[in-house]
Amino acid sequence: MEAGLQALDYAWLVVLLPFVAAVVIAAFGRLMPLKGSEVGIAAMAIAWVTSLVIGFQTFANGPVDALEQTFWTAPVGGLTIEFGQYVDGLTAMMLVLVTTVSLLVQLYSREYMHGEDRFTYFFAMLSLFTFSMLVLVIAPNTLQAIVGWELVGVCSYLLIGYYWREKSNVDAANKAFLVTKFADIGLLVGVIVLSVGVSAHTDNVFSISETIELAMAGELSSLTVIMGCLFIFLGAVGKSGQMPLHVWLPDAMAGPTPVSALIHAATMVTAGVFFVARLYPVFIQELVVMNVIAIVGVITLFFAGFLAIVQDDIKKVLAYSTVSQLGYMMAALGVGGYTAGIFHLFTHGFFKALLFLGSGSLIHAIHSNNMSDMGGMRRYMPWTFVTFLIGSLALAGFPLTAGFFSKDEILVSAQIWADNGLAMGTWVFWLGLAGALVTTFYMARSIFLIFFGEHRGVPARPSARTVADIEAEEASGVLDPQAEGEDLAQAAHDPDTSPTTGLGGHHAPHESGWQILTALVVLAVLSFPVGLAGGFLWDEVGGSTERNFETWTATHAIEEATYPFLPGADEHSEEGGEGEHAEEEGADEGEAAGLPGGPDDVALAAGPATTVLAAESAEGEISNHVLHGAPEFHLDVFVLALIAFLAAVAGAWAIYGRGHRERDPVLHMGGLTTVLVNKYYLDDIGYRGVVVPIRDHLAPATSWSSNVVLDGIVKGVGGGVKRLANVTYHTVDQKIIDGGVNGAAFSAAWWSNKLKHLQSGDVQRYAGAMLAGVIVLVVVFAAAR
Amino acid sequence: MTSLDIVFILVAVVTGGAAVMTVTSRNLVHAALFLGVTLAGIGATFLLLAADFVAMVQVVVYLGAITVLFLFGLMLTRAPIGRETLDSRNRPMAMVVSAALFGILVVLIVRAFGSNQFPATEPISSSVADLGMAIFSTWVFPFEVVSMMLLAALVGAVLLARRQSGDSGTETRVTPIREALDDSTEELDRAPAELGSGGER
Amino acid sequence: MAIDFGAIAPELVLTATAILVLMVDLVLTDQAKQLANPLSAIGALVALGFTLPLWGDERSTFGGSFVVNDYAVVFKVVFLVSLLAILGISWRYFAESRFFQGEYYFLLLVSFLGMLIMPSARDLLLLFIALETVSLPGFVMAGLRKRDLYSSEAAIKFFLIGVLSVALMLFGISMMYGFTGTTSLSGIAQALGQWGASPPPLLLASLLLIIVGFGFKISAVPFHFWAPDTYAGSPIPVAAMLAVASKTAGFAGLIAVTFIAFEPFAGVWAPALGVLAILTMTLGNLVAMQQRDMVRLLAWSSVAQAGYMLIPFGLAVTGNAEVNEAAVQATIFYIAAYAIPNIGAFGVVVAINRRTGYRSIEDFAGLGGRHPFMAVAMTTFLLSLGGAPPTVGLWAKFAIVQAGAESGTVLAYVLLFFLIVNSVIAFYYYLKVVWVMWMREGREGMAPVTPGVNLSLVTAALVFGTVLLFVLPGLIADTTVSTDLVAGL
Amino acid sequence: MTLIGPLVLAAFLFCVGLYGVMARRNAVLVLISVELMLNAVNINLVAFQNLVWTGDADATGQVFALFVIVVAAAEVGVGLAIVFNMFRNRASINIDDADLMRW
Repeated sequence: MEAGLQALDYAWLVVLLPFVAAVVIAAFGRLMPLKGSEVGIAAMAIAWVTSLVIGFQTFANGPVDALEQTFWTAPVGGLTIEFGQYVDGLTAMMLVLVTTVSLLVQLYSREYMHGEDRFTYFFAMLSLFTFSMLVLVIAPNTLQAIVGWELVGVCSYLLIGYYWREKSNVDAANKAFLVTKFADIGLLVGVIVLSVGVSAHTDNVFSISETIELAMAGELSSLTVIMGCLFIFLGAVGKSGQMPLHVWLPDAMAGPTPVSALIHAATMVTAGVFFVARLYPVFIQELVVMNVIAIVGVITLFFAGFLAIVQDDIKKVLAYSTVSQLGYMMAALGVGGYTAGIFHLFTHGFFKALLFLGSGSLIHAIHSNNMSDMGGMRRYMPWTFVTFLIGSLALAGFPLTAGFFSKDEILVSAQIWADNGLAMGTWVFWLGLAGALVTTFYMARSIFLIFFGEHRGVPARPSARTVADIEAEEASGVLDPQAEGEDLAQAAHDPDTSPTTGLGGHHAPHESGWQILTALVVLAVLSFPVGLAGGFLWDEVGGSTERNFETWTATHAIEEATYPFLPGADEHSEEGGEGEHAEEEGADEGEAAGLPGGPDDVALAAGPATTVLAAESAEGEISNHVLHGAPEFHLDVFVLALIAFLAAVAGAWAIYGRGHRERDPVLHMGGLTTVLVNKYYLDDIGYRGVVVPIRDHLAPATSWSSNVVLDGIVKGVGGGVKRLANVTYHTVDQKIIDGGVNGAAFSAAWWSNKLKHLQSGDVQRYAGAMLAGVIVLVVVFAAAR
Repeated sequence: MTSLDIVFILVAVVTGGAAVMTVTSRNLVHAALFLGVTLAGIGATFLLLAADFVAMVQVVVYLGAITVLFLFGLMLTRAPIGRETLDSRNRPMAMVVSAALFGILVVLIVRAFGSNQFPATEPISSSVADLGMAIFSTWVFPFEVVSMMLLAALVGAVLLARRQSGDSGTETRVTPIREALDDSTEELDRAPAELGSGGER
Repeated sequence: MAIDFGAIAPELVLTATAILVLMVDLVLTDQAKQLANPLSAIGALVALGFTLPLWGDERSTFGGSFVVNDYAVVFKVVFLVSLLAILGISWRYFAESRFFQGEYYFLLLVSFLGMLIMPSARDLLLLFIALETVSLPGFVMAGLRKRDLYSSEAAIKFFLIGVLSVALMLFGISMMYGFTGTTSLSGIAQALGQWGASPPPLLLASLLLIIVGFGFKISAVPFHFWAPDTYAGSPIPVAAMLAVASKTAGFAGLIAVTFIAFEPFAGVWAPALGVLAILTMTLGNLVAMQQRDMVRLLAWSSVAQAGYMLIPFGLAVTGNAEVNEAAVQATIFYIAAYAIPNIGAFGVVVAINRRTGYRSIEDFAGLGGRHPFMAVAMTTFLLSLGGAPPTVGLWAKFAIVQAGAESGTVLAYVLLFFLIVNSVIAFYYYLKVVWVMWMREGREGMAPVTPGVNLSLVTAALVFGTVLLFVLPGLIADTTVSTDLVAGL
Repeated sequence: MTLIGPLVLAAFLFCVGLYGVMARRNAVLVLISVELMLNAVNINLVAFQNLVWTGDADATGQVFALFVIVVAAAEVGVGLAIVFNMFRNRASINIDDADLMRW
């Protein structure tokens, strides 16, 4: 290790501080003047500074060998569990992201949660949540990662269910936990499958670095890699909200807004993407695995965006947007875009935190989540407006914002993948582009609805009526969308019921206080430079050894990894598979730089080495390291992206530019809207397709396993396929799956209710049942042989 | 088929018949007496099998003590008489289950120990001396453990059967189970309000 | 025949303590009767002192029917530690209700005497006697609240199902004796080995019948019916004893019988127990979802836990010592990891229940505010039972999954599938309780929670253990891994 | 003497006892039926030792039978005590009345 990297030794401090803070807050928080929040913020600030130092050192020194340390070991059943730290660029990047967002969220929460009953508890949980995520981030082995992963799940359960008085929130917490827990066990199985494969070669079977080395050396059988990676990916699908296990994510909006920001930006949802990136050299061993990841990712990015269009709840818009963006990240990883994927993870963390905190600021002022209750807010809350706008632009990929660099980098890596004859690349490219258009459209719609036009105030219905209530009514068929739209329209035009200043009997909307605004402004400012980390400025500064996001996060293993399934892999592996076979990330990297660079292409020029390789790829030479290096400037891609952006904004302006319309067109698209918007209609499918058949027809005949979650999901999907014939492609909507999950949970409860009656209370019946069991056992296992 | 077998069949018929009467009789005292007959029949079977000592223990312990104990039990609890009061609603289930088990057992036993492999032989027993040697050498540890178990059973039986309910006669009462967390759960049928005699503290 | 008194020293100490407690109880009056508790605890500690030096030894006495090896010592330590914990949560509970303290502790000690014998017994007769020694005092203890209808109902159900299972087991044993001419486990294994591929069905049937007796003790479906009713009706410390110690004893016996005596026919009992494992965990978890009484919830959850512990049995393969050892180790690890939080959870219930009699889940509402320590403890215990960090429960599940993944048979994957699904279901109700404690506010006017000193100490120690073993699972894994079951033949 | 005779008798008594355990309401009669089951086992044990394993120096079958008798006696004692206690609490020893706890 070079000198100057001593800070890496203290990475454990970053992890430990939030934990200590959580304990201290839990123990003494109530006695403190600021109810414990000062401890959390102070600890997080120290952790943040430490991470910055670590981040800077890793950044400045380029790809370095990871610092791997073990602090204590514990044998379990012949295996060794180690707890320690594993610090490289990827870790450092996550440390910076998590601590930054967490710090700002805590600051923000001081004001947002002011006066809440369990303020102290909330801060303890925030610290614990951050701690859990950091345990995962610095894990040197898969077991420690699982520990962190599970802790994240438990903490999220307690935070999402924070507002426990409403049953829907509790249901949301339950759903989030159960869905991710289901996936978690996939992770557990995957880790064990990999470890069994590794155990043939080394004793340290859970070590991430050794697993990667073995995988790259081709020592692991392809079955091990495929099964292990797919199971681990199942865990990531659950945690990172990929379809079809994303259903928990929109529901998780039930938690307080700062929690949403933390979950969606820095912790929890990023865990899946991070973990796939962490084991990336293993994943790229098999094309099957890559394709599965890419397919899931691209489905998620494309379909989730549509759902955001029809939401009225601003947090749900952002939630579906997160799902969609996570789809981008996964898709990028699936098409070889290592750097692109985690770069998007990084930038998205900042601007999504910004958007959530901004929406929280709005909600704080309006006491409503619904965009239909807002309007004209730019006059009341100028700071919020500006920051929210910046966040939206970043999310939409407006040039020079963070999202612009990262998203285009994804598109370019997809294109390079396609150039190698891998069809997934084409899909990711075009659907990704279409997804960008959708993203821009719904963000523009939100901006117009919230900040432009006249303030509509909280409508005539009782202000206590929450989104959850509306959904409940819709689910029960009380409202249909038409009626809802008219209702809103009427509310907007009826002077008695929509006071423009009265705000449901409250005060006029006002700008939030300094703590909220600080967080917003900091994040808004950050939304620009984090994108620049992607490349070009640093080239100029660093000279020949350019420093950028790629060199930062490229781990030692990534540098050497190759794609065994690409043509040409053979020769290279014969050569030893070393040397110049730098990773695709390099490609995307240079990519990102080159492509979006339209106006900046000079500055975006990549370093000399990458340029050479780029030339190779441009010539169409096929080799397994072909993705390394930047292609020619893709003006076409850039233009396409820009056109998409402008078209979407124009479309949104045309529809919403003059404020809230009586008939929101997205809510009046016939069957399409019916599918997208009418939750009750589609829940109905889930209910009719899953619950009723199981309950009324299938129940007696269905085997035990049919009552559990997996089967419920399968049946839910089955019901969806039927619908597909009738309606349009939109029918592959998460709401069917949602209904399926609910249906499975419902039928488990139903069975549970029936089964308990076996316990009749009559001891002689117990005896009879027991004897019957014995007879069956004897006949089946003894006599039948 | 030896003469011993013929005697055994007679004994077995009596024993089995008495056993059936024991579990079907409508009169409690008759049931207990039929139990006595059954136990005596089993003792006779032991004799036929040349297990003299076991037969003796059987007669002393079961006929002499346990049957009497049961008779006391029946009288002390003043149970009524008649099929309705003695047989539970689970009779059909009991019939089916035990008949099924018997059928299976007989088939399995005949297949496993049919007379082909096991022709009739003269039963050979260990002497009482051998038995004593075996118990106090090979089986001495279980023997000692059983003594502790018997002590515990004795203490426990006295404790439960005697009248007072505790040192001070008070017990914490069982609290009624409170309302459900989720509405899907059915009401617990009986409110146990009337339960638990001891006072609350 | 020389008797190795060193090998049976823990049993002797416990016996002496039991008799001492009984005699002391005659002498003491009223308040002083509480002294039976510390006396028993001292006895347990001394017994522990005699047990630990046996670690690493291979001792065999009484003609090989009583064996002390690492496998047995691990179990004995689990039993004695459980005994100490149960004594801790019993003290106030019985002292305040003032019913039959002396007799209670005597019965408890005798019951544990049977448990200590269980993992050492290598003979069906001794196993049967040990099982009865565990059960009979248990029947009485379940009915100890004599004026309580629930308690007497608990006792009669426990008794009837218990006696019925023992009768079935005895029938199986008698048949097994007929086939093999011996009751020693190794002798049976030898004799069974000669039957080869086509054993008579009656032999296999009697094998399954013997398993029934232990299936009752571990409350595996369909021999579980007594468990929820008995736990709910018994005094709570007794329920803890039944749920942990008695169940562990059942597993000790089951392991000995299956993996030693019936090892040649693993092809029959492994799938049978695998099916029972599936039924047990699924039924236990599904019904647990419906419970409102905390003790009943724990009872059903312990049924489900027995299902998890049965999973490794489904992996056994005749003649494959490696797989079998791994399976046994996974089970032992799980049992040890299960005992700690489960006693703890019952301890917290005792704390809530004491004086007030509260015991429904609803009564735990707002515990986080009323008594944060107990709430933290309960949270830890429930997380551990569910298998989430930072608790040892995670490694326990992990051990099971690992044993399954390494075995790699179709049945193993089916079992793991059910394990996955069931873990999810289980979390539903464990977390419901956690959530009620932290998120709901208690009713007005709930009596304060006032755990006694020793209850608090025991709970704190168990919390500490649950978390410590998460950090250092090697403390028990080291021992379970080095247990060599077969060597003790 | 043929082995099969005592075995079938034992199985018959066992199943009759089983029937009694499940079909009788009166708790004392249930206990009586339990005794029948346990006795049936003894016939098996003794028959096996004296007809098949005649050379068993440890006299396992007979000794086991003696132990079973002892254990059965202890169980009857405890069982009757439990039944008495129940009778005192609810003035009934009908076993199917004891169904306070279910589900």
